[in-house]
Amino acid sequence: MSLIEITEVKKRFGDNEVLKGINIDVEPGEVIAIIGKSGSGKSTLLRCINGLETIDEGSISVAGAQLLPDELHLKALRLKVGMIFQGFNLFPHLTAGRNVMLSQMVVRKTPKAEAEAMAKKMLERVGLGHKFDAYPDQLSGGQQQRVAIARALAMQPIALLCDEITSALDPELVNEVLAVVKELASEGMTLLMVTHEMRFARDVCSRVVFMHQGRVHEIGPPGEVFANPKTAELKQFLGVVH
Amino acid sequence: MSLIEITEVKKRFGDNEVLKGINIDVEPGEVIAIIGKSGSGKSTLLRCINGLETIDEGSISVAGAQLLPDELHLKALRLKVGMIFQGFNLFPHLTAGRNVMLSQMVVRKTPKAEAEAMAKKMLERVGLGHKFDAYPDQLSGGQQQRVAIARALAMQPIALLCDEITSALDPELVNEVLAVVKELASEGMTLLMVTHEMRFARDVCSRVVFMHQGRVHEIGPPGEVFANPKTAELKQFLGVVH
Amino acid sequence: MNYAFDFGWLADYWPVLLKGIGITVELTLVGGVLGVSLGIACAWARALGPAWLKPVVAAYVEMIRNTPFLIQLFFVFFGLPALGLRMGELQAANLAMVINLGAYGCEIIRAGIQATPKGQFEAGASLGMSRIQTFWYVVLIPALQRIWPALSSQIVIVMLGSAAVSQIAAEDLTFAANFIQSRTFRAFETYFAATLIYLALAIVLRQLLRGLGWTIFPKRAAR
Amino acid sequence: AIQPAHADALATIEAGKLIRIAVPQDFPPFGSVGADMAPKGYDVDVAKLIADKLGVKLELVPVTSANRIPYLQTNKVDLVISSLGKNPEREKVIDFSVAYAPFFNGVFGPADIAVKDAKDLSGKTIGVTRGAVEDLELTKIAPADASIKRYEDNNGTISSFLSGQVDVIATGNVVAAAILARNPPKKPEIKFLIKNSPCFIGLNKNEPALLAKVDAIITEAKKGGALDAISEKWLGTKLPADL
Amino acid sequence: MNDFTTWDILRNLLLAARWTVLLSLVSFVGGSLAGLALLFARIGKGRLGPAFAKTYIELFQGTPLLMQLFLAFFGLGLFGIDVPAWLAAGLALILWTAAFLAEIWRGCVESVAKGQWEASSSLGMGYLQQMRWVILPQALRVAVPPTVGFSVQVVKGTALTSIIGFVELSKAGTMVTNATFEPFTVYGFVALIYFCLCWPLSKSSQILERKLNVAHRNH
Ligand SMILES: Nc1ncnc2c1ncn2[C@@H]1O[C@H](COP(=O)(O)OP(=O)(O)OP(=O)(O)O)[C@@H](O)[C@H]1O
Ligand SMILES: Nc1ncnc2c1ncn2[C@@H]1O[C@H](COP(=O)(O)OP(=O)(O)OP(=O)(O)O)[C@@H](O)[C@H]1O
Ligand SMILES: [Mg+2]
Ligand SMILES: [Mg+2]
Repeated sequence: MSLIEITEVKKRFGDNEVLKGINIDVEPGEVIAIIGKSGSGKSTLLRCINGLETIDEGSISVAGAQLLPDELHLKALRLKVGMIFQGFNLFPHLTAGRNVMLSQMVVRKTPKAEAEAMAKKMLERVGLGHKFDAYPDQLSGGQQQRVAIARALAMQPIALLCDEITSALDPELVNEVLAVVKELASEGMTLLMVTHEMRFARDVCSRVVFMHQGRVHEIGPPGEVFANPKTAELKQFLGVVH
Repeated sequence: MSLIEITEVKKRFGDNEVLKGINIDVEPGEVIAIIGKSGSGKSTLLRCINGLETIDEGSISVAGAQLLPDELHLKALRLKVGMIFQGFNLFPHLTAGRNVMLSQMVVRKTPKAEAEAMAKKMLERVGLGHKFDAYPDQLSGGQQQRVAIARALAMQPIALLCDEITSALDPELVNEVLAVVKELASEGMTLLMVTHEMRFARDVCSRVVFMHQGRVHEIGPPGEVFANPKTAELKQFLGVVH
Repeated sequence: MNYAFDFGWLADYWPVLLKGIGITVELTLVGGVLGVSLGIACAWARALGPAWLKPVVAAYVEMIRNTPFLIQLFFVFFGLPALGLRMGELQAANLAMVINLGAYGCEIIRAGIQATPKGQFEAGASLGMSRIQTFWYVVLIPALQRIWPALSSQIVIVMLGSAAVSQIAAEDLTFAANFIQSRTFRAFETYFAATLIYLALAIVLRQLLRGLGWTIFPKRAAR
Repeated sequence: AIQPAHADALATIEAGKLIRIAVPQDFPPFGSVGADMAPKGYDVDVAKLIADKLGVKLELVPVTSANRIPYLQTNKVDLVISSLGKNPEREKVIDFSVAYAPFFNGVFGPADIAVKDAKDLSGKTIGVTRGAVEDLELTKIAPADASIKRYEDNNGTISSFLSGQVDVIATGNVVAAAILARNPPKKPEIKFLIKNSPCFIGLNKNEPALLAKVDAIITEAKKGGALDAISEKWLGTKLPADL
Repeated sequence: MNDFTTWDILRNLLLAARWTVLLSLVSFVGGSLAGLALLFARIGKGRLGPAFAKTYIELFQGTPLLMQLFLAFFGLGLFGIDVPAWLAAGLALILWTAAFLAEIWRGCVESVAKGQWEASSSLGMGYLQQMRWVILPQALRVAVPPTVGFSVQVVKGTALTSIIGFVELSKAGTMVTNATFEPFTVYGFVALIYFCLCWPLSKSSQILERKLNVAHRNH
C-alpha cells in the first residue's frame, strides 16, 4: 500500500477546472519533485493533499486513511502531513523557538518543557540551534525557511509537502535550505515538493512529476524525464527554465 | 573626460560603513554590470550616483558637473541620469502613458501634446505602444518594468542606472525586459546595472564590477572577470550563482 | 481683561477634584480593559465567526457608532431598570463605556484581523490548529499590533468622552468641575483646571498605552 | 473680582433700549419651553416684568447651570434670572438682588419610605438637581451618611426617581405635582419641607445703579401684586409673607 | 404643564437637527482645509512646522471638545474679545476637526510606498511636485473611507455646542424632556435622528473601503 494515494482528483474554482483528474501514488521514503508552468495546478494539488482546499471529485488517502473535510479528520491528517510554504509564514510575534513549540503545545498538548526540548532539537537539525530566541524578522530568508521546516518537523509528520520553498530566496540562500531538504531525504522522509530547481530535482528526487494544464503530463525518474522529455510541452518547459 | 566619475566615495549608515572608497570611471556608451553578494553595497552605490543618498566622502561627477546635495543641483543631475528600480515603482493612479508623460510635463514643463507624442514613442520603443491607456495593475510585471524604462527614457537621460530590474520577475518575463535593455545598449546608451543575470552580463556588458564588502573587489571586461576570477571571493561568488 | 483669576478655592475643593480624577481613571481603566476585550470578541465574530452571529454583531456596532454616547448612557442608567436591571451610576457608566468602546474597538480590531496575510491562517491550519486556536495564538497578537495606535487613540477618545457620565451623577472629573463651579461660580478657573488635568491624563494614558504596546508586542514591525 | 466693563450697565441698557437676560430652559417651573420652543416659566415672566418696567426690549438667553455665570461675567447678558440661591462663595463672584421668588422645596418619596426630617435621610440616596437652591440647602442639612446624587437637570432628577435609582428626591412642590400628574407607578409624597431659602437675581459686581433699579422693580412688584400673579401662575400659590 | 404632542416633539427635534447638520457641514469643510494645512506642517521638512503641528494635535486631541468650546467662547470673552457664538462654535469645531483629520491623513500619506517618493525624485520632481502629482493623489484614495468615517464623530461632536448656547438636536432633546418629562420618547427620537444622519455616512465609508480593498488587490 502506498503512503499517499491520489486517485482521479478533480478541483474546480468556479468554472475554472484547475485539476482535471490527478493520479499519483507515493511510496514511503520517496522524494517527488513536481514541476510545471505557472498556473498548471502544482500548488493546488499540494493544498488539496493537506486539506487546505476541498476536492470536488476523486479521493486522497494518507497512510490508509481517507481525507475527509471535517475538522476532526483534517486535524488527524495534518498531524501526519506537514506543509511548508513559499512565504515561510512564520508567526512574526513569536521567537523561532516559540514558533516551533506552539503547535506542539496547542495541538498535541505537549508539556512545555518537552515541547521546548523538541524545538531545540529540530532547530539544531536545521542548523539553527543558536537562533532559538531570535524573532523571524531578525533572521535571513533562508534561516526563516529553515525555521519553518523545523516547525513542521516538530509535529513528526510522516510526509512533508514543500511548495516552492526556495523561490522567495536570494540565490545565496537557496543552497542552505536545499541542503536541509537533502538531508531529510537521505534520512528517509517522504517528500513532495514543487520546485524550480531542476538541478536539485535531478540530484535528489526519486521521481519527477511534470504537470501541465491540470494534468500529470509526464512522470518518471529524473534521469528519464530530464534526458528524454517525451512531450513537446515538457521540452519547451525545460528549455525556458534552462 | 569620463561621463561618470566616482572618486573615493564613502558612505556610512550610522556605524556601518557601506561604501569604503569606491573609484569607477564610466565612459560614454559603456555598459557596466555590477555584481556582488547581498549587502555588498551595490544598491547604495547606484542610489548615491542618483543623489537618493548623500555621500559622506569623495566625489561624484556626471558629465563634468559635481554632484551637490541641494535641490537645484539634484534636479539637474536627475535630468541627466535616469534610474529604474527592482520594484518598478510605477505611479498606480496613472495610466502607462500618463506615467511616462508626468515628469516631462511637471519637471521639464513640456506641453502636453509634445509629452504625449514622446510617451507614445517611448512606449513603442519598449514594445508597449498598445498599452498607452492601461493602468499598472492591468500589466504583467515585465510590462510594468518596461513602462518604467520608457518613463526614464522619456526624460532623455545621458545615462541609466538599473537596480536588479529583473529580479522581481518570473523567469518567463525576465527575457522580455533584458531584450529591451540589450537594445538600449546597442543604441549607445550608457548603462550601469546591478544584476544577477550572469549570462546577460557576459553577453552585453563592456565591463563587470564585482563589489565585496563596500569595495570594488575586481573590475574588468566580462571575458576576463568571469573566465579568470582573481580573488577567492569572486570565485566563490561565481560558484554560488552557477 | 476685567476678570481677576483666583485659584484660591482650589485648596478647599481639592478632595472633590481628586475624587473626580480617580473616578475618571477608574472608568477609563475598566472601560478600556473590558471594552477592548469585548471588541476582540466582536471583531472575531464579525471577521471569522459563525454566519448567524455576524449580522447580530454588525447591528450592535452600527447602533452604537451612530448614536451619541450620552443617549446610550441614559438608556443604560434610566432605561434598564424598567427591565429589572438596576445598577449604580458607576456600574452604569462602566457598562456604557464598555459597550461603546466594544463597538469602536470591534471595527478597529477587525481591520487588523483582515490585514492578516492568508498564509498565517494556512500555516496554523497546516500545523493542525483549529480555527479558534489559530485566531487566538497566531492571528490576534499581530493584528492588535497592527492597529495598536488606532486603538490607543480610541481609548483616549473614550477617556475624554467619559465626561458625559457626570450627567447621571457619576462623580468623575467633569462632575467635579461642574460641582465646584456650581458652588463657587468660578467657572473659568474650574474648567481651565479641568482641561489641563484632562490633557495631562490624555498624555499619560497615551504614553502608558505605548509602553504597554512595547511590552506585549515584540519589537518589530508587523506586516 | 469683577470690574464693570462699562461705567454703568444700566445706562448702556437704557441707551441701547435692550436688556439681555439669562433664563433657564431645563428647570421647570422656573424655565422650560413650550411647544413652540419659546421659553416660559417663572423666571421668564420675571424677566419680562423687568424689561417692561425698564421700558426696553428683552432678549432672552437660554442658559444651563454650567454656563449661566460665564454668560454674565463675559457681559453676554446683563442679568441672570435662573432661580439662583445665595451663598458666601457665590457672593464673592457676583452680586444678588433682593429675593424675587420663594422656595417651596421639599424632600419627596414614595409612601413606603419613612422619612420625617433631615436626620431620617441617613443611609438613603437622594436625587437633586446640581447647583439648584435645593442642592445647596440639602447639602447643608443632610446627614453625612446620606448619599446625594446630583443630576444635570430636573429631568435627570425625575428620571432617577422614577427608575428607582434614588430613594427620594429634593425638588420643588410643583415639580413633584408634575410627576404626580403623569400618574407614575411610584408616587412622590411630601416628606418634609426644606428650609425656606429664596431665589435671587444675579448681576455683575459693581453695578450699583442696575442693582438698585432691579431691587426697586422687584420690591414694587411684590407690593403691587405682579409677583403674586406670577407665583400663582407657576407655583400655584401666592408669595409667602416673609419673602 | 405638558402641552406637547408627539408630533410637536418630533417637529421641534427635526427643526433643531438643522443646526446639527449646518454645524457639521461647517466643521467638516473648514476642518478639511485647516487639516490640510496642518498636514503639510506635520509632514513637512524643517523643525518648526512638525513641532507646531504635533503640539497642536496633542492639545486638541487631548482635551475634551466641550472644554475647547467653553474656552473659545467664554475664555475669549473674558479677555474682552466678543466672539459671537456661531463664530466660536465654528472655530472650535474646525480646529478640533482639523487636528483629527490631519492625523488621519498623515497615516494615509505615510502609507504610500517609499518607492513612490524615490521614483519621483529620480525623475527630477521637487517636494511640492511629488506631493501634488504622485503622493497626494494616492493618499487621497486611501483617505476617503476614514475621513467619511470620522465625519460621524463630527456630527455627534456638534452636540457639545449647547454649552455656548446652540439649540441643536441634543440640546433640543434636553429642553423638550424638561418640558414634557418624557425622556424615553424624546431620547428615542433623538437617537433615531442621529442614527439617520450618521448611518449613511458610516455605511458609505464601509462601502468605499470595500471598493478600495478590491481595487488594491489588483495591484
Ligand atoms: N483560490 C483560488 N480561487 C480561484 N482560482 C484559483 C485559486 N487558487 C488558484 N487558482 C487558479 O488555479 C490555477 C492553478 O493555480 P496554482 O496556484 O495551483 O498554480 P501553480 O502551478 O502553483 O502556479 P505557480 O507556479 O505560479 O505557483 C491558476 O489558474 C489560478 O489562477
Ligand atoms: N537606509 C539604510 N539604513 C541603514 N542601513 C542601510 C540602509 N540601506 C542599506 N543599508 C545597509 O547597507 C548595506 C548595503 O546595502 P545595499 O542595499 O546597498 O546592498 P546590495 O548590495 O544592494 O544588496 P542586495 O543584493 O540585497 O540588494 C547593507 O548592510 C544594508 O543593511
Ligand atoms: Mg504555486
Ligand atoms: Mg540592492
